[in-house]
Amino acid sequence: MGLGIDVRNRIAKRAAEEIKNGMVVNLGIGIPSLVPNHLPDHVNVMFHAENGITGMGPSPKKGEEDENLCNAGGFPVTVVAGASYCDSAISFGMIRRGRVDMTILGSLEVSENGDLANWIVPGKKVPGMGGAMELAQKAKKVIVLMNHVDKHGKPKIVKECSLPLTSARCVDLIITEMGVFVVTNDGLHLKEIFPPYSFQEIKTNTGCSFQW
Amino acid sequence: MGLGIDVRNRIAKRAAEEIKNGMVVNLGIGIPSLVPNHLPDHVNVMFHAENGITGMGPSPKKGEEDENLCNAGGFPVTVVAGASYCDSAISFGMIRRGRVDMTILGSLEVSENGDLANWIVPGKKVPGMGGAMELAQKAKKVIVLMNHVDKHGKPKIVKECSLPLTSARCVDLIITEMGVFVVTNDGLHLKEIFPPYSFQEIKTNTGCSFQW
Amino acid sequence: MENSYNKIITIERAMENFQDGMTIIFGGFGGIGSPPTIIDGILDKEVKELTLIGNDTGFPHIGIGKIVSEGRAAKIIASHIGSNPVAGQLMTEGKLEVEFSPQGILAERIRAGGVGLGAILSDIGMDNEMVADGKQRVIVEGKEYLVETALKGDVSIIYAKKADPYGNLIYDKSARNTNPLVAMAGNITIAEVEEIVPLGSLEPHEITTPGVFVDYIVPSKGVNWTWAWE
Amino acid sequence: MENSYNKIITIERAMENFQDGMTIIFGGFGGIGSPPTIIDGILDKEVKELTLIGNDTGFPHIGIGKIVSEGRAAKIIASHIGSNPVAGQLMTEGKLEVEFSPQGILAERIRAGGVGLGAILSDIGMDNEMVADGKQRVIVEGKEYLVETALKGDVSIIYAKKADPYGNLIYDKSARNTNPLVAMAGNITIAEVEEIVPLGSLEPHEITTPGVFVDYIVPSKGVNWTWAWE
Repeated sequence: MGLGIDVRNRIAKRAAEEIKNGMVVNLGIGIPSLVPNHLPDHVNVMFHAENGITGMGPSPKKGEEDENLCNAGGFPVTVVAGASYCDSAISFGMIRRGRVDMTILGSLEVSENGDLANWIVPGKKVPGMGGAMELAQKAKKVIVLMNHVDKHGKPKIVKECSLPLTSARCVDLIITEMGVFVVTNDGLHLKEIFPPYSFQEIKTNTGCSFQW
Repeated sequence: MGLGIDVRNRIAKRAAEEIKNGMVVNLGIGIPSLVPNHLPDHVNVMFHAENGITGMGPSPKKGEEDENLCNAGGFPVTVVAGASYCDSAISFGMIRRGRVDMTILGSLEVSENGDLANWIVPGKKVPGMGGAMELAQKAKKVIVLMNHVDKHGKPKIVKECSLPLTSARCVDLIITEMGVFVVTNDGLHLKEIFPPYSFQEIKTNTGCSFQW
Repeated sequence: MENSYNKIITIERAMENFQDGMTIIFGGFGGIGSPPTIIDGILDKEVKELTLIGNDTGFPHIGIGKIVSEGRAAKIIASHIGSNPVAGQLMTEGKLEVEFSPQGILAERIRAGGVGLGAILSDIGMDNEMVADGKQRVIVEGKEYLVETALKGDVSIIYAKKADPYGNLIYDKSARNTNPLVAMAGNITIAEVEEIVPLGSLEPHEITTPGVFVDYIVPSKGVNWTWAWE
Repeated sequence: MENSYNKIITIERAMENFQDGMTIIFGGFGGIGSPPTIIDGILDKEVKELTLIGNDTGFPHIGIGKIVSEGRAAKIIASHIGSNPVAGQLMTEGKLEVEFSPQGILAERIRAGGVGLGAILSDIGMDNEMVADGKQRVIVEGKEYLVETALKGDVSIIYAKKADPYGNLIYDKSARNTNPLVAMAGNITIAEVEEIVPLGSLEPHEITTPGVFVDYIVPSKGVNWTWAWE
C-alpha cells in the first residue's frame, strides 16, 4: 500500500521544516526527493549527492538532461550557484567528517532506539550497502521518511528490527503519514499527530511503546 | 672543499644522460638543480617538485618571480606546457605509487650496498626528514650526485654509513667528479672514470671495495 | 595532434593490455563516467575470468554492466549491485563472487592503492558482518577500527572529458566520481577521453588528474547505450 | 559582497576561535600558502601553549615560523624544521616538543583526519627509529606496515586565492600544497583569501576545496614578510 502523492508531499513538507539556513543535506530516493519542493525561499541549503555533487538543484526540463550530471540514483539533476564537483572519496569524506548536517532517507524498519534497517529488501537478493551505512552512521542528523506500516499493514516502527541493520542507533527523527517521532536516549517520543489520525490509531500501528 | 662550477656541471651533465624521454624526475638541491641545463632538446621530461608541481621549468628572470610558484626548497621556478599543480598528498602519492621514475639527489654518505645517509648533518640539530625518505625509498631509480670525498678528504662512498640512514639499499647510481658507480646485488661496480682521475686515485679515495 | 609522450593510442593498441584473469579497476558510478569504448573493446576481445573493482555493476546494458552481464567477470568488489539484476542472479548461481564494501570506504581503498598505502583504518560498518567479517581490528587512541586493505589493479580504465598529450585530465561534472581515484590505482592506466587538446592548453590548476598517472589515452567513440532515465 | 552563508567575517571575529593550548593545523610549505593575516592575528592575540601541525616551521620571520619563533608553540608535528633555526634551538632547549613525520605521510595523516579515517598503514621509514618508534605494526597480505594515526585540529587555518560566499576555494599555483588537506582536518576551518567573488562565478569543476569544509572566510591583508630568495 503506497501513499498518495498528497500524503507523500505532506511528509516531505514536514521534513523540509527541519532544514535550517546553511545546512548541507543528503537526500535519499523516494519521498526524500520531494523535500526540495517544499523549502521556504529564504533558506540557503546545499544538497549533497554522494557521487560528488554539492549544490544539486531541481530536475532539468525534459530534453535538457545532461548525461554527465546525475544524482546518486543515476537521474539527471541541475546545480545551483555555489555548487562544486568532487570525487567519491572527498564526497564521503564530507560525510565521515561530520560536514553533512542531515540525511533524509527512506527505511524498511526503524527500532525504538533508532536502529535503521533500510538496505536489504525481504526476499530480494542482497544488493550491497552502497553509501547507506556511511550516511546513517556519520550524518549529523538522520531523518527517516516512510509509510507508518508496510504493505501488509504491519508496523515499520518496531521494538527490534527483524531485517539486517544498516546502522545501529543512528536515527534521530521519524516522519510518517501519521506523525513525527523523536528518538531519544530514553526511547521514542511521539511529537506530532497528523490529522486525520488519532493517538489510538498511531498506537495500534506502532510496534513498540513510545512516550507522548 | 667544494667543487668548482665546471666540475659540478660535468657531474650534472653525466646525470642528465640518465634521463630518458617521457620520464618524471625529482631533483634535490645542490648539483642536481643543474641537471636541467644539460638535457638534450629532444627529451621530453617532467620535473616533479614534492610541494605539488609536475612540469617545473627554469628559474624565472629576476623581477619575474612569483611568490606562489616555488620549488620544494622555496625558490621561484616556472612551469612548462603540460604542467599541473596538485596537493602534497597526491604529490607523494606519485612517489609512493612508483610514478616518479628517478630522483637525483645529493648525499653525505653512500654505502657499498646502496644505503643512503643524506639527512642528518654531523654536529647540526636534527632537522627532520622532509620528503627524503619517501623519495629514496620509492622513486624507481635513485641517483646520487656528490663530491667523492668530504671536506676533510675522507671518502663518502663507504663500506657502512656512519651517519643515520635516510633509507637502506635504495641507491642505484653514484656520480662524483671522479667517476660513475652502479650499485648491484653483488656490490659496487665502477663503470666510468672521469679524466684526469686514475683508477688508483679512485681506489684510494673510496672507502670500500668495488669491481671494475 | 602532437603525440610527444607517445601516450595517445588507438583502441586496438590499448586492447593489447588486457588478458584473461586480470584485475581491472573501472571508473564510473551507475555507468556515468565509465569508458564506453574501452568496455566494448574488452567485450570484443572476449577476455574472461576478470576481477573487477569499482563502485557498482552499472545496469545490465550500461557501463561495466555489459561485461558483467556477459559473464566475463569471476569476481567483483563493489558497493552495490542493485541496479544490475543479472549480477545478482550470477551471484546467486555461484557464477560471480561478490565482495561488498561501503561506498566511501571502497573509494578510499582504491585511493589508498593509488597513493601507495597498505590500508586505511575505518569505523564504518564495524558491527555488520558483511563488512567486518574476517577483517583485522586495530585500536588507535582507544577506539577500534577495521583494517580496510588498499586495492590495486593490473589496469585502470577511466573516462574523462579532456586530455592533453601528457595525459593531464579534466572530468565532466558528476562523471568525475571515482575516476580520479581509479586513475591512480592501476599498474597501467588507460584514459578514454572525449577530446584531446594541445599541450599547454589546460590551465595547470584546473587539471584534476596529473598526467603522471596516465599511461595511455584513447579517443572515445562516445556513449552507445541508452540511459535508464531515457 | 553578499554574505548569504554568513561565512565572511573580519579577522577580529575570526580570532574569537583561538585560545591557549589548542591544536592548530596550518596550510603552507616553507611559508608559501600560509595565511599571513591569520598568523598575525594569532600573534596579536598572544595565545600560547599551542600544538601546531603542518609541513614545516617556515623561516624565522616567514609563515608559521613567526609563531614558533615567538615561543607560542608547545609542540609541533612537522616533516622538518630545518629552515627555521629558532625552532631547532627551542627544541634543543626543551622548550618545544617536535614530532617528525615523513612529508607525504604527514600529508596523508592530515587528510585521514580530514576525511574521517582513524589511520593509514604506511611502509615509509619502517627501519627508522625517529619514524617507527612506538608505532603499532600491522601485517596486511604478508607485508608489514606502520599504523600512522590520523591528525585533526581544533582549528585549521588555510590560504587561498579565491573564495565565493559559500567558501568554495581555488588555490594559486604551488601555494595549494597542504591547504586542501588541512582544510578538511579542522573542527573549524578558517580560510584567508585574496579575493572573494560572487556565488556562481567559480566553475563547479574548478573548485579545489568544496565550501562544505570551510566555516569562515577572512579577507587577506597580503603577505607582509620578505621571502628568503628576495
